[in-house]
Amino acid sequence: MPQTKLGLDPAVVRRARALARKAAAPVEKLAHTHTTVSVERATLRLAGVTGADATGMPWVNHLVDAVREQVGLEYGVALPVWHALASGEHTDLVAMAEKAATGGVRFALPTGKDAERAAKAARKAVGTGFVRIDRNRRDRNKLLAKLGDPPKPWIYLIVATGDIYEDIPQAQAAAREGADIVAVIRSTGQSLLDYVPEGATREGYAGTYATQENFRLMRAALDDVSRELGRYVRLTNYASGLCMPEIAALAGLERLDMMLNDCMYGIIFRDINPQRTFIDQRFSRAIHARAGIVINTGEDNYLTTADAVDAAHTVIVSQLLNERFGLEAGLQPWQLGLGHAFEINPDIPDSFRLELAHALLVRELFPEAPLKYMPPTKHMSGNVFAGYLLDAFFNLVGVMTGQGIILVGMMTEGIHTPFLSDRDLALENVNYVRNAVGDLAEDFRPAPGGFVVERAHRVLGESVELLQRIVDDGLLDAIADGTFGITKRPADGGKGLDGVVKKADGYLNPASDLLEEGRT
Amino acid sequence: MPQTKLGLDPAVVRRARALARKAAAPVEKLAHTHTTVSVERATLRLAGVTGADATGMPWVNHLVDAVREQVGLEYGVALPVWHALASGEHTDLVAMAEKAATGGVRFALPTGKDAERAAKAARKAVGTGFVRIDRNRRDRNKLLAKLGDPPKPWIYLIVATGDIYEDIPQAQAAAREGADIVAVIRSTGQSLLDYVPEGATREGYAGTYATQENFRLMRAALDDVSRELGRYVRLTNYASGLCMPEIAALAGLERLDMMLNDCMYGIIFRDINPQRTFIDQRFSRAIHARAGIVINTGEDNYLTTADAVDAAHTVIVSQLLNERFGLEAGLQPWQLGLGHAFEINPDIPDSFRLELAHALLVRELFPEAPLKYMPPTKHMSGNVFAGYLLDAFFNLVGVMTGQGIILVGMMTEGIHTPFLSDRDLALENVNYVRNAVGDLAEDFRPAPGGFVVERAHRVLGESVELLQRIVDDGLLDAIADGTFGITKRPADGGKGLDGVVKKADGYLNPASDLLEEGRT
Amino acid sequence: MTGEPKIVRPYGDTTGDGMVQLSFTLPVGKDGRADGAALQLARKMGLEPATVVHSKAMGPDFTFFVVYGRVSHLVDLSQVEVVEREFPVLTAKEVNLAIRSRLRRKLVVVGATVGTDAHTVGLDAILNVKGFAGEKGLEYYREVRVVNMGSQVTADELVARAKAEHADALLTSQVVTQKDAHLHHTREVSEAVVATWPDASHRPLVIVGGPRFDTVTPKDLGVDRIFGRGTTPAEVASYLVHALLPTAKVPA
Amino acid sequence: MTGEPKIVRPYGDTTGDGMVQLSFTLPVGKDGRADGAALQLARKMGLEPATVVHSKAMGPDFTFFVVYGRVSHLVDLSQVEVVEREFPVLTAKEVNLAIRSRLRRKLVVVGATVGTDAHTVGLDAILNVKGFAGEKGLEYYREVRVVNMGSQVTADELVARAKAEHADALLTSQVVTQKDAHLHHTREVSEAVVATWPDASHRPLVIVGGPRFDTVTPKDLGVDRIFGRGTTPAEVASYLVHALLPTAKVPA
Ligand code: B12
Ligand code: B12
Ligand SMILES: Cc1ncc(COP(=O)(O)O)c(C=O)c1O
Ligand SMILES: Cc1ncc(COP(=O)(O)O)c(C=O)c1O
Repeated sequence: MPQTKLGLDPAVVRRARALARKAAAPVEKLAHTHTTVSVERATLRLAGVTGADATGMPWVNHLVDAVREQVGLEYGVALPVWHALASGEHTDLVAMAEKAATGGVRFALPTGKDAERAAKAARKAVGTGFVRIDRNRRDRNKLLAKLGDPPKPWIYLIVATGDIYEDIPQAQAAAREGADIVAVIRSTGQSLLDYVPEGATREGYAGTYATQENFRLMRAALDDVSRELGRYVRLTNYASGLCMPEIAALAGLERLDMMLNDCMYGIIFRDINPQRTFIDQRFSRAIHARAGIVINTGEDNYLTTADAVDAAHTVIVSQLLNERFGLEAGLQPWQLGLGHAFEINPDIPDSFRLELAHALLVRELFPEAPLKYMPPTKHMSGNVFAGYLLDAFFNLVGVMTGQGIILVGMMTEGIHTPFLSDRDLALENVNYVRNAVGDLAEDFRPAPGGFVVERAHRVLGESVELLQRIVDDGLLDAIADGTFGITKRPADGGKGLDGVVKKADGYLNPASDLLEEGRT
Repeated sequence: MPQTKLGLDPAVVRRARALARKAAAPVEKLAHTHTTVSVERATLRLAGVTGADATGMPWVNHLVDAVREQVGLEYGVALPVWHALASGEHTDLVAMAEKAATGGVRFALPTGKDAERAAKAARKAVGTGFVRIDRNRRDRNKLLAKLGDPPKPWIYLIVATGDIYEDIPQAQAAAREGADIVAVIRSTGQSLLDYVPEGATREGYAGTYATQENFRLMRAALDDVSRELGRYVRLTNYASGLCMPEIAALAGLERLDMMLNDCMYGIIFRDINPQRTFIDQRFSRAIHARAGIVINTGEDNYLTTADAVDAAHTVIVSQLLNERFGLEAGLQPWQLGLGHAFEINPDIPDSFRLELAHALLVRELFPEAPLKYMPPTKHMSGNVFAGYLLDAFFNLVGVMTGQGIILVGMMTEGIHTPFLSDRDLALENVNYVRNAVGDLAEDFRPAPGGFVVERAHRVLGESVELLQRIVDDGLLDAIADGTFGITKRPADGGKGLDGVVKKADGYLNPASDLLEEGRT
Repeated sequence: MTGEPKIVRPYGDTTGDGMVQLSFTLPVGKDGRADGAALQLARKMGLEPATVVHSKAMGPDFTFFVVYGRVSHLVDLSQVEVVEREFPVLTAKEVNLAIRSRLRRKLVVVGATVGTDAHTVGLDAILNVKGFAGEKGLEYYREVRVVNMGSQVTADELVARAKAEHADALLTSQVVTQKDAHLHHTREVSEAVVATWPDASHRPLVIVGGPRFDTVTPKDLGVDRIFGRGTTPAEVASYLVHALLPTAKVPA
Repeated sequence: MTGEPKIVRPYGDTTGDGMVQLSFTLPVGKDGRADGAALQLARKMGLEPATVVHSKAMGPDFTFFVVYGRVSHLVDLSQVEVVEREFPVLTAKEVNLAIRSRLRRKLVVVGATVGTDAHTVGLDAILNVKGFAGEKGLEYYREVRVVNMGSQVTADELVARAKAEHADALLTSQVVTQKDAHLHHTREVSEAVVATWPDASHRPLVIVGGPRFDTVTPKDLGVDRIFGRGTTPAEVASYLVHALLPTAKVPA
C-alpha cells in the first residue's frame, strides 16, 4: 500500500534515522564489549542444557554461577565449561551441572590447545541449538504455505489465566473466534526472576510463567487448532526481563512466532538496570533474527505513565532506536513489530484526529514494519459501555491507517483480566469495524496543511529535536533524566547490574559467533 | 460548508427536481381542489374553538359533523358556521358547538350579503389565530437571539412515558444532559383517531397524547429549562395521522418548533387514505410555513420495511417529493428537515461506507436543508453492546457528513422504550464522537471514481429512473404498487377517505386565504 | 454430551467463579451513600463479593451503576424446562401434501396485528411470500390461503373476519410490550374467540407471535401457542399441520 | 433533600419499576435449555419477570446472555453505611503549618508497591510532585519527607526502610487484584509491621491504596486506612494530619 498521505519530507526522515544511529552507537558498543549471566545461560541452553534442581533452580544457573565464582565470566562460560567436560569426569553437561551445584566441579580457563578443543566442542554443542532453530523456521514457513497466512491486520488476543492447562482451551477458543495471534501473558513477577522456571506451570498471578515446556504445550495446541481452522495461528510470549536472552533462545527452540522485546521496556517499567538490558537485548535480538521471529516493541507503555499528546514524540524516538538496535542485531524490517498505542485522553477535543495523525505518522515512517497497535488502557474506566465505544474507535484508527497487528481491546480493561465473554464481545467489535469500514482508507485523505498533517509533521519535528539532544547527552543520560515514560532510571541503578561483565580479550561465545556468521 | 465531495452532475440534479415537480403536480392539484374534515376543524381551531364534550369529543368535531350533515362541506365550514353565529342566537362558537352536538343548530349556506358578512366575520376570527401564531414566531426568534441557538448538529432526544407529568421532568433532564431538541412521542393509536384529544393526559401506550394542553405544558417547561441553560431547547411533536392539519394549527398556537410531517408516512405506515393524506398535508405545511416550524419528514421509516441498500433510491425520491410539496406549500429550504436513516444491515461488507455514501448524497442534494438523520433501529438486537457500537458509527457518519439534526440512538432500541440511563449513555456516546472526531470531515475526501462516489452516483441515477416511472404512471399508482416501504396502498383504500370532500365553486376557507396571502 | 455437569455457575474466566455483570439506576443522588446503596442491592441479588466499578450522577436525583461480582446461586440444569419443538419442521412440499391429502381443501389462516400496535414486519415475515431469513412465507404455500389484515385491527374485526373466512387458524402479532400492551391485546383476542365460538371444539387454532413473550405461557393468555423472536414461516406451517391434521402421515 | 424516600428500587423509566440489566456467561451450549437456564439464574437473583433479550453461543460449551428484568428487592437507604470522610480536607499550607507547629520536624512517609505488582502510577499520583487531577503530590509539601521505593518491593524491604527512616506512615499501593493478590500482599505488609513493632503504639500509621478495595475493611487487612479509586493527594495529607496530629488546631 503506497502511503504518502502526510507528505513527510524525506530529508527530515533521513536525518531522524541518522541521529538514531548516532544515539545508538555508544550503547551498541557497550553491548558488544559486555556479556551477562543470562547471555551465558542462554548459550548453555542452546547447547541443550535443560532441567532444574529440586527447588526449581535451573542447571544453567548453577553452571554459570559456579564458573563465575571460580573463573569469572570475562571469558565467557563456554571455554571453562567445555574444558571441564573434556576432562571426561562428567557424562554430560547436566550431570556436570548437578555436581557444580554442590561445588563439586573445578573450573578453569583453558589455554592453548585445550582452549582450541574446548572452543570447538562448545561450538558444536551450541550448533545443535541452531539446527533446531533453523528447522523450526523452515517448519513455520511450510505451515504458513500449507495452512495459509491470514491477511493483515492480524488480530492479537491475550490469555492470562495463570494455568497453562486453562490457557490452552481458552487460546484454542480465541483462535476459533478469529484470533490470528495468541499471546500468553506472563505472571507478574517473572520478569524480575534471574532464572527461567521449569516445566508446565499452573500457578501465576495475572499471567502464566514463561517456561520451555509451557511454550511447547501451547505451540502444539495451536498447531492442532491451526490445522482445524486452515490458518496458521501465531504464538507470542515475552522476551523481556532479567532472562531476556534465555527466553529468546527457548522461543526459537519451541517455534514461537512473535516475542515482545523492547530495548528499554525493562528499564523503564521493571527497573532493570539499563546496561544489563541493552546487552541482553542485543543477544536476544540476534536470536530472534535467526529464528525468523517478529519482535514487538513496547512504546505503547510510555503512554500509560506519560501523556499521549505531550509524549507522542518520545514514542517515535523510541521506535527509531528500536529499529536501529534491531537492524544492527540482524533483524529484517518485516521482523520489526514496532509498538504504539491509542492512549489519548478521550475527553480532550479532537482526540480521534490526533490518534489518526500519530498512527499514520508511524505507518509512513516505517512502511515495511508490521506495526503492533495497542488499544486504550489508561483511560478505560469501569464504564464498560464507554470502554466498548473507545475500543471501536481504536479499531477504526487501526483499519484506517493500515496497522499490521491489532491487539484487541477489552471493554473491562479498567477492571479485570479478560473474561471469556469480554473476548468474544471484543472480537465482535473488531469484526464489525473491519467489515463495515472496508477500505475506508481510500476515502481518508488528510488535507495538506490540515489538522492531521500538521500534527504529524509537528511530532516528527519534535522527535528530531529530541534525538539531537540524546545524541548530545548520551542515551543513558537521557533515560536517567526520565525522557521515556517520565520515569528516571540512572545507568547504574535498577536490578541486575551485578549480572553484567565486561568481556576480556579472548572472550568466547560460540552462540554469538554462530549468529554473526549466520547473518544474511 | 461547501459540499462538493461527490461531484454530482448539476444537470442530473436539475432533472431530478424537474421530474419531482412533474410527479407532484397532479397531487398538488388534488390538494387544491379538495378539503377534509380535519382541514375544516383546523380552521375552527384557528378561530379559537377549544374544548370537548364530557366524552372527550372536541367541539370542533361536533360543529363540522353538524355542518356536514346539514349542508355538506363542499363550501367549507366557515360560511355556514359564521352565518349561524350572525343569527345572534349563540354567545360564541363554543356555545353554538355545544348546541350543535345535540342537533340544536340549523346550518345553511348563506348567499349574497349574508355570505359576505359571514366571510368577513370568519376571516376576522381565524385571523386571531394567525396573530397568535405570528407572535409565537417572533417570540421564538427573540428567545433564540437572547438565549442562544445551539450550533448544528442539534441533538434530538425522545421522551415517551405516556404521562405528560412524567415526561416533563424527563424532558428537562434530557435538556440538561445536552438535548437541543426534545420530541414527545405519541401514544400508539392516536394517529388513527379522527379527533384531537383534549387536556393534560396521563395515559398512553408507548407515548403521550398530542393535545393542545400537553403542548403548552411542555413548551413552558422547556422555556424554563432553556432559561436555566442559556440555550433555547426546541420542542417537537407529530403532525401526522388523521388530524394532521389540526395538530399543525395547535403546534403553531403553542409555539412548537419542529414537527414530524411527511407527505406519505401516514399512507404507508398507518394505512391512512392517500388522498386524505395529501390534502391534509398541504394545509398543515402551509401552517408550518407561517409558524416558522421546521418539518421532519419520515423517509427513515421506509428502511424498516424495505432493505436499506435496495431501497436507497426510494429515500431520495421521497425526499425530492417532500421538498417539492413543501416548497409549493410555502416552506423555506431551512424548514425542510428531510429524513433519512442509518439502517444498512451491519453484517454486509462495507456497510459503513455505503451509509457514508447515502448520507453524503442527501447532504449534497439538499445543501440548505437541516437534515434529520435517524439512528439504526431495525438491526438493533438485544445485544446492547453491539447496539452501543452501531450507534457510535451512526454518530460518526452524522458528524462526517454534516447532518443537521441527530436523533440519538439508544442501545436498547431492540428491547424497550428508553430508560433514563439509556438516554444518558446515548448522550455520552454522541458527545464522545463529536468531541473526538472534531472536523474529521476535513480529512474525508472520497476518491473520485472510488467506492463511495460510485455508490452515490448510482443511487442518484436510480432515483432519476424511478422518478421518470412515477411521472409516467402517476404518484398514486406508484404508491399503490408498493414503491415506498414495499407496502401497497391503493388510492381509494385506507382510513379516512370518507373525510375527503371535493370543493365546490364558492368554497371558502379564510385560513387558506390568509395563508396564501401571507406567503413571503 | 455425556457426563455433563447438571449444576453450573456463571463463568467469568474460571470454572465456578460465578461472575456476573450488572447495571442499574437508583433514584439516589451521587453522594456518600450511593455506592453503598448499589452494593446493598447487589448483595440482595446474591452478589458477594461485589464491586461497584462505575457510578455516574445523572442529574441531582439519580445515579447509574455498573457492578461486577460473584453470585453464589447455582443453576440446576435438570430443573430447566426444555423448550423443544413438539413437532418436526417440514418442507413446503410436505406441508402442501399433508394439507391436500388430509384436509382436501385449502387451509385458511387469518392474521393481524391487533390493537394500537402498528408493527407488521414480524407478521409479514410469517405470512408474505417474501418471508424471513431466506424462507418463503405462508402465502407461498400452494395449499394455504392467507388473509393478512395488516395492523391496528381490533380483536373483534379479526375474529369476525376469521369467522367469515372459515379460518382454520387465527394469527395475532404483538410487538409493543410497554405497559404489557401485548398481553392486553392478546387477551382481547382470546376473549373475542370465546365469545364467538362458545364451543371450543369448533374454534380455530389461536396463535400469537412477537419478540417478547417469554414471561408468559399460552395458558396465561388463553391461546394455543406462542411464537417468539426468530420464528420462521416453516415452523409455523409445520405447527399448523401438527395441530390441525394430527393423524396426518407425513412422508419421511 | 427533605422528605426523601428511605426505601428505593431500581429505576428504568418509571418510579418503582425495579428494572435492571444483567449479563453473564453459563457453561452451557446454546441449545434448547440455554435461555431457560439463564432465566433460572435471573429468578434466583430476584428478577421477576425477566427477559432474555440476547443469547449467543461462544463455542460449543458456553453461552453469553443479556437479561433485563424487574427486581423486587428494596434498597433501604437508612441501612447504607455512609462513607463520610472523618476529617476535613486541608490545603497544602494548612498541612505544612500543622506539621510545623505540632510535630516540629518533617513528617516522614515511606511508600511502595509491594509484591509482584509493578503498577506505580497510582502511588506516584499520591507521592510525586506531579500529583493527580491537578493536585500536587506529597513531595510538594515542604514539611513532608517522601521516600518512594517504587514497585515490586517486598513487604520486608518496605518495613525495614520505614524503620530506618523513622517513618510516621507507611504507604502501600496495590493494583493487581487477580486471585486477590492485593489482599495477599497487603496482609504481608501488616504482618511484617507487627513483627517489627510488636508494641502497636510505636508503629507507624499503615495505609493502603488501590482501585479495588471495596470488598474489604481496614480491620480485615490489619491496616489503619484504605484509599480507593480517585483518591487525591490532599485527602491523604489531610488524613495524615488528622491521624498523627490529632489535637492540632487547624486554622479555619
Ligand atoms: C420496524 C419498527 C417500526 C416501524 C414498523 C413498520 C411496520 N410496518 O411494521 C415503524 C417505524 C412504523 C415503527 C413505529 C413505532 N414503533 Co417501532 N420498531 C420497529 C423496530 C425497529 C423493528 C421491529 C421489526 O420489524 N422487527 C423485525 C421482525 C421480523 O421481528 P419481530 O417483530 O420480532 O417478528 C418475529 C417474531 O417476533 C415472530 N412474530 C412476530 N409477530 C408474529 C406473529 C405470528 C402469528 C407469528 C407466528 C410470529 C410472529 O416472528 C417474526 C419473525 O421471526 C423495533 C425495534 C427493534 N429493533 O426490534 C421498534 C419497536 C418495536 N417500536 C417501538 C415503538 C415504541 C414504536 C412507536 C410506538 C414509536 C413512536 N411513537 O413513534 C411507533 C408506533 C407504532 C405503533 N403504533 O405500534 C418499540 C416498542 C417498545 C416496547 N417494547 O413496547 C420498539 C422495540 C423500539 C423501541 N425500543 O422503542 N416501528
Ligand atoms: C498503566 C497500567 C500498566 C502499566 C503500569 C506502568 C506503571 N509504571 O505503573 C504497565 C503497562 C507496565 C502495566 C503492566 C501490567 N498490567 Co497493568 N494496567 C495499567 C492500567 C492501564 C492503568 C492503571 C493506572 O495507572 N491507573 C491510574 C491510577 C492513577 O489509578 P489507580 O492505580 O487506581 O490509583 C488511584 C487510586 O487507586 C489510589 N491509589 C492507588 N495506589 C495508592 C496508594 C496509596 C498509598 C494511596 C493513598 C492511594 C492509592 O489513588 C490513585 C489516584 O487516585 C490498568 C487498567 C486501568 N484502566 O485501570 C491496567 C491493569 C491494572 N493492569 C493489569 C495487568 C494484569 C497488568 C500485567 C500483569 C499484564 C501483563 N502481564 O502484561 C502487567 C504486569 C504488571 C505487574 N507486574 O504488576 C490489570 C490488573 C487486573 C486485575 N484486576 O488484577 C489491569 C486492570 C488491566 C486489565 N484489565 O487486565 N499495566
Ligand atoms: C515489551 C514488553 N515486554 C514485556 C511486557 C510484559 O511485562 P513482563 O516482562 O513483566 O511480563 C510488556 C507489557 O506490555 C511489554 O510491552
Ligand atoms: C413522519 C412521521 N410521522 C409520524 C410518526 C409517528 O407515528 P404516529 O403518527 O403514529 O404517532 C413518525 C414515526 O417515526 C414519522 O416518521
